[in-house]
Amino acid sequence: MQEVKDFKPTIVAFCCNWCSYAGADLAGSSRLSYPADVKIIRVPCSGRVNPMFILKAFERGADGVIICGCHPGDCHYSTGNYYTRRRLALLYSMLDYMGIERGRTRVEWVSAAEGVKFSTVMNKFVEDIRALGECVKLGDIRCKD
Amino acid sequence: MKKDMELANEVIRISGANPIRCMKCGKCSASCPSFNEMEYAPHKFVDMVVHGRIEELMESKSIFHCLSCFACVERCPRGVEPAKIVEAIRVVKQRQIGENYLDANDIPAIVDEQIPQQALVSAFRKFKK
Amino acid sequence: MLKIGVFVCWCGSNIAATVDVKQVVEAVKLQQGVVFATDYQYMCSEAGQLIMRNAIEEYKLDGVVICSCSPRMHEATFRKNAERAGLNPFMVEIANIREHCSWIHKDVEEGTIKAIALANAAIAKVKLNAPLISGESGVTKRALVIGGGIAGIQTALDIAEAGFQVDIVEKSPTIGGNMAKLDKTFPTLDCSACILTPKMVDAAANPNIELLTYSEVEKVSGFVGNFKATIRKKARYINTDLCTGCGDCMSKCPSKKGKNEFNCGLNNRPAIYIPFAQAIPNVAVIDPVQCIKITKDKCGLCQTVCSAKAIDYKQQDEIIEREYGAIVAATGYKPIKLDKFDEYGYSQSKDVITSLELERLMNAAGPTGGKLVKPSDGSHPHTITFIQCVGSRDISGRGKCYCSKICCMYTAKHAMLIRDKYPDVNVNVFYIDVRTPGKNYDEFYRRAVEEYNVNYIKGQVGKVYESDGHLVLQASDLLNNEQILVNSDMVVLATAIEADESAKKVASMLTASIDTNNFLTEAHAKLRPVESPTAGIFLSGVCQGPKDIPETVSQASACAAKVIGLLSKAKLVTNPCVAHSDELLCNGCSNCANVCPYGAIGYETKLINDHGIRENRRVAVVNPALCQGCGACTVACPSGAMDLFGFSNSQIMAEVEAICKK
Amino acid sequence: MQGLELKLKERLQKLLDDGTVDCVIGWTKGEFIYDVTPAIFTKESGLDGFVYNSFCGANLSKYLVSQITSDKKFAVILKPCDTYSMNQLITEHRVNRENIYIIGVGCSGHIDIDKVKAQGVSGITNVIDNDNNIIINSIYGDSKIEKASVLLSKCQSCKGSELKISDEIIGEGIKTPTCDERFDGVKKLEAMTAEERFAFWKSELSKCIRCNACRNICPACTCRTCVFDNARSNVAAKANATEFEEKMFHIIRAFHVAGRCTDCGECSRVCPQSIPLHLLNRKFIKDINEFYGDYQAGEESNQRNPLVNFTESDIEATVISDKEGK
Amino acid sequence: MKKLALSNLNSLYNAINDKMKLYLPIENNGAVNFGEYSDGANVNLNKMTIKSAKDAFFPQCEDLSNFKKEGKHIIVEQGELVSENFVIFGVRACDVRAFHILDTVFLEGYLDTFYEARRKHGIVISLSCNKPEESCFCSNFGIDPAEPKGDVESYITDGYMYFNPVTQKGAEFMAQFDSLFENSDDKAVKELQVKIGDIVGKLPLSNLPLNEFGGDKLDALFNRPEWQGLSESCIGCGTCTYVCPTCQCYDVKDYKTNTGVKRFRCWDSCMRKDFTMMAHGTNRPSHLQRFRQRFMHKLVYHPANHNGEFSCVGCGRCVAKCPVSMNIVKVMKTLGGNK
Repeated sequence: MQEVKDFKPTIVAFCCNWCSYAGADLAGSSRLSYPADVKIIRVPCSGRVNPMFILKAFERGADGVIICGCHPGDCHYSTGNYYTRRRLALLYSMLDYMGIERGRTRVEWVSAAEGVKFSTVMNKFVEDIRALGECVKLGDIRCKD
Repeated sequence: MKKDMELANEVIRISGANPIRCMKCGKCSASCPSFNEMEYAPHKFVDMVVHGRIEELMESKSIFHCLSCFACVERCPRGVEPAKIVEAIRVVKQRQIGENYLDANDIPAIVDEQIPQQALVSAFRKFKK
Repeated sequence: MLKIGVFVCWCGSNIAATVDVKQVVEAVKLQQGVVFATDYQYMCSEAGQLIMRNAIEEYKLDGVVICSCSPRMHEATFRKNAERAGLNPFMVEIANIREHCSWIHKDVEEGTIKAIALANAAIAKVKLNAPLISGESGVTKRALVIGGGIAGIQTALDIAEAGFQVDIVEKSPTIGGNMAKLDKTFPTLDCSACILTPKMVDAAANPNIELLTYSEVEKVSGFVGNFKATIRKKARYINTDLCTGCGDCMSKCPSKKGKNEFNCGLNNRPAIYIPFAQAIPNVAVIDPVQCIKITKDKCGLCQTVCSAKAIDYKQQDEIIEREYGAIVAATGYKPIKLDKFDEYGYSQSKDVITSLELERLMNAAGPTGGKLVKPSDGSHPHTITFIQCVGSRDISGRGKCYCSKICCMYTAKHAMLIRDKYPDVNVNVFYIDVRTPGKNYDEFYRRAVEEYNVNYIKGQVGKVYESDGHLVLQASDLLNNEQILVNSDMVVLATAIEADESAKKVASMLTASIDTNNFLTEAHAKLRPVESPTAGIFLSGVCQGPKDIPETVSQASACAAKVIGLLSKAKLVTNPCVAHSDELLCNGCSNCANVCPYGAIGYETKLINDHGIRENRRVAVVNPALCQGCGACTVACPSGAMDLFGFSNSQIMAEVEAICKK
Repeated sequence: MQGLELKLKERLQKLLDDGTVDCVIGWTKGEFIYDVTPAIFTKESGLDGFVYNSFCGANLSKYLVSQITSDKKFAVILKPCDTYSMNQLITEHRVNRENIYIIGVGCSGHIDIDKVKAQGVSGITNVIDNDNNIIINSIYGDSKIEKASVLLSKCQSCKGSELKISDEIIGEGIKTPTCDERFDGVKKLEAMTAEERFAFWKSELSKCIRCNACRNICPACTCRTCVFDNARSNVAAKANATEFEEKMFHIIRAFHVAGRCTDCGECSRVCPQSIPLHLLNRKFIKDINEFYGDYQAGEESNQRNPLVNFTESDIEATVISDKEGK
Repeated sequence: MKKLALSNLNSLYNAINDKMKLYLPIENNGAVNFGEYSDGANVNLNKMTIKSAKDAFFPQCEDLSNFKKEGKHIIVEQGELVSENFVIFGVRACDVRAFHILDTVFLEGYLDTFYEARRKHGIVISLSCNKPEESCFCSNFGIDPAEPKGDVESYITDGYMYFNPVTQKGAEFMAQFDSLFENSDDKAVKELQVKIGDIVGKLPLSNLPLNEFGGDKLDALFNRPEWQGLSESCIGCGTCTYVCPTCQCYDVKDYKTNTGVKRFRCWDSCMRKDFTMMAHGTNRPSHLQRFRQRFMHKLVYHPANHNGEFSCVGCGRCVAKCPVSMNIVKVMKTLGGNK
């Protein structure tokens, strides 16, 4: 149990500029804390997130990757997150099929007004990743040293 | 006071209802067919649960005057579900006086043709909780 | 090798309390390419900005990273500042170490480590930034207002007044909307028609305004300043240029069983009709479903009687394409359907009516000529009971969760008008709360109680049923802790209002967001209440949320001011962070065009020189003026030909790599 | 089969002679009966060496991609399953339909020589296809094998005998009786635990030598430059230096063809290491069918690929992340 | 000559494995490739491996050096050379010959130290081909599958495996495990060799027009129109290159790790579009040029540079594995006018 506590996962969060990044800002200005393991990359739209970015993150040693976007129907670009939803549902299903832990990847819809949700989602995700431990099934061995 | 609230929380837990949502419109009491039989009308009931006045309710005959017709549940614009709260108080009361569960097999013996279906259904709900 | 400068902001103690800024400065100095790093109390202050400008000049910086608050806060500030120092503004990246770091973490060590990681990610990204030049796009000096109610009319009038062209597209045959149906208005009790019709006439007469009634917007493309709308002008079967509005056709039409929409269906109208006497345009329209000539090719009476020869049974829908610089949504509201509220007997008894129906019953131009009678038998009512909050503040799923805002006031108005005109009629009002914020509003309500003796009962009605020729209301009287039975001749339901059914379609056409109640979302609840988050789209009236007339008109004018501000600009600066396609890699497969919400991707056959092999290839070409930079195309593209300036594949991957370094 | 070959040859010769086409994409005979090679025949070269037999399993539609800029007209021989790929290529503008004359051939299944060899037969000199069974002559003696057991995997889950696009049809085909339900393999894996699945793919993909045969034969992989060959893509690699790169290549390849893959089975057929790559593509197909409704890429041209499409009520990705079970 | 009952082979493997690394054909999911031995490995000596034995001395990926960043300083670490003996077991005659071809490339002239170290420490135990396949054509190049050479030759017949040291290195290796072997005459082996000889005579690809190829045939072959048709069949994958025992082209790549850069080399293929890509681009932009390169290299350039020796050993792997059955035999027959 001690190990789980000390384990500091590397978590990459892709947030769309219009909703989720703003939601993260709101979480910040509302002082709603979540673990420092989460580091956010700003993208214009969740539809900008290429599955290769997700795999890249795992290659480099990420233990969890989460993508946040506007709620379906609210996309700033009107349809971007619908494509995200399809792409990532299929990608995640494939990773599961290859025996990679399902919990390591996630999509959440967080609006600009949902600072609380952002913080809740991140706390939960970090908790899940900590429970899963270090990602050993994906990741390039050359990035470990 | 603390004990009162504990009891109130118990009632809320059993009922699964959410009395704090009540906006005091009186729709429940307006819809209630047993209003005139009741010491505490449904809206009053909800308010008393919010304020932890459970023991008074348990002492009142009102809880057994509720027909469980669910008109208030159906009509409440806030989804408070007063009848479920009444029901929960009945359950708490039953448990306190140590009544046993009603076994479905015992029913035929005591069924009276005059007993309304509603009451039977209500009885099952009461004792199976 | 790029020369990067890093500036770490303390933000007073906002950042410095949880992030050791000095340590961040030392850490980033170790990064390849970083030639200068410093910290300062407030980077956004003039003094802070000067530090940045001086460093850009002294160290000949090619890229700048600011570790500070969210880029949503000050990215524009720092970019402008870079430009002042001669650096391309897009060579600036922000590491958000306040909202995403110092404010949410308490441990200084943890916060500092994370701040360094975020700074390193920004450094990794800025190394791959390319100088970008913002383009310019023109502004079409014409606005489109969707909806011809009081909101749309007011917005259009104000825009037209400023000298810009405006088109009002109204789906019904006349402008005027819901307000035209009202009898009197609160809190001054002036006649609705008297104050609205002059505005309608003004709109029709204004040379800058074109009314497209009986029309609907079908498609909108483009972007702020350059929208293109496709509008369907539905066939009226009337030549509007010839029709004089004499009304001869109406009296001759044999098919008279149409529900009169204007009178809320309380009486009938012929198949050919003018919606109401003051309709604008004052021309007839044929209901094609009802007309015998159109449905069965018989009759044709109206054509014979029309001296103006205005009737054309063969008329077709007309499609118009127009360009606009700004679009205003003013789609308004409608009362909710009452089919889930059986307890009030609305569908059982004719004497149970909605408030809007009451407006028509009391209106001199209404079905009864303004005489208040029971709809069931035309007799004079002795008691009228109003029920408030029918479907409002309802989270049970039957109604709407919000307060409809206008009901308390119009019910007071109705009660007063009835008591004024028919002192013998008793008026009861069942209410939950009476809400009267607004200038002279509470005074108005108190007059109903104090001067007109309207009987306000705190409580709700459980059921309404007929008994002995009158209605009985079973209700609670909460103040007396009683359940009461009230006899009444008529019951008036203060029905909740909801966004018009067209709002959802309009919102999705405009890519404007809507909330769960189908009200259009404003860009900022407090600071940008009349703009949609989508640039160039503005909100007027109830489409944004329930409002009364004064509030609607003021919002409509505010909206017009925003539109005028936009249309007055000679040029708009476009976002240079747009997609672009590498012709050597492009397969021409069309995947990107399929996902582009703006139609910004086209295809051309071009002569390509691929390492000495020259051939004509079908390749994707992005129109930078249309592209909004969402990047959906970049992921749809399997070959990686499509990329996005400002958020390129390599930039994002560099950030990923930097973040994952332990 | 020989009758079909003669008919084809005769018809193709006529098409070349009357100028309907300038070239024919067909097969030329090899050193053995089974090593036929796809080839382009021209008017000048004639149809010398043209062959059509039980080993003509390759999907010729891919050969048209490199001819998109050619101004010549091509006749191409397509089996029913190949026509799906042709439709998909037309949809994606990767072939020039106007310059293609499609001869659809009836098909009753093709033989996988590796499966014959796997039954222990070597030194093969000739194979005689007698519909239900095949007779093999080899330098080590003759043998007889049940045909169904050595059909190409794609034939074992045959999509049917209907030609989805063609300009003319020669020969009659029958739907090969399927001995495999299409998604059996995927379901078997799904039923395993995550650890078993992980071990399965680790073991299979460790064989990959990154020869790119799967990619280059694939009629959906038509990128002029693959991301894995593009030094600037950040994922380029010429070899699987690590376990991660093995997975990366195959996941992304399958993802890039997801919604476009017609399930032609060529990837598994050509893999020199016999990695069941079609199980990756079929997983995507199965998920697409389950999540978004049945979809068959190439069923007709100009369909909208489900990955560049959506409905408002699509399932959420969290359903996958939160799935219970193994 | 020594022999060992086949039933005791595992004890030999284990004995070798105790002392040094042992590579031999292992079956994994139906595919037989050379792999590192571990107890319980599924050894299969009957099937031709899919990849050649080349990996033993010239692995598909090999680290060359490591650059580590510490702040703004870079530390360079050289890749490690193999310094311990290892055994490669069950190598067929064709692959053994291929090692000599690789030697001419990596050891003559420019010395490849990584290859040299592996070669020095590697002990090759060859195995005769008892059942050559129809795709085999090694005899064209003077290779006798019944006499596989290497450091130790081995044969499987009569339930025994026979071992015959060829080189000093081989003899020293055998001596280490002497206790496991029994002495034997070479009667059974001779009988086997005759049998193999018979089969080889019957192989269908044993008469290739080699005379039409060689170091002096550049002008005669380079612009032959047949290249067009041949290359059109080829799909440009790297299967032939990667299963080939003699293809020796490699690319040097850098991989950015979290701490620096790892420089490694990996096999390249002349079939790839980016083969010999330079700053100005590639010098073989067309598919025909890339296709031609491979066969010209094997049949013309290599003999021109290395005393007339072809760099094909007739192992038949490309013949068996090409996805579209285009291969060196077809090229030779087409260009050699034998078809």
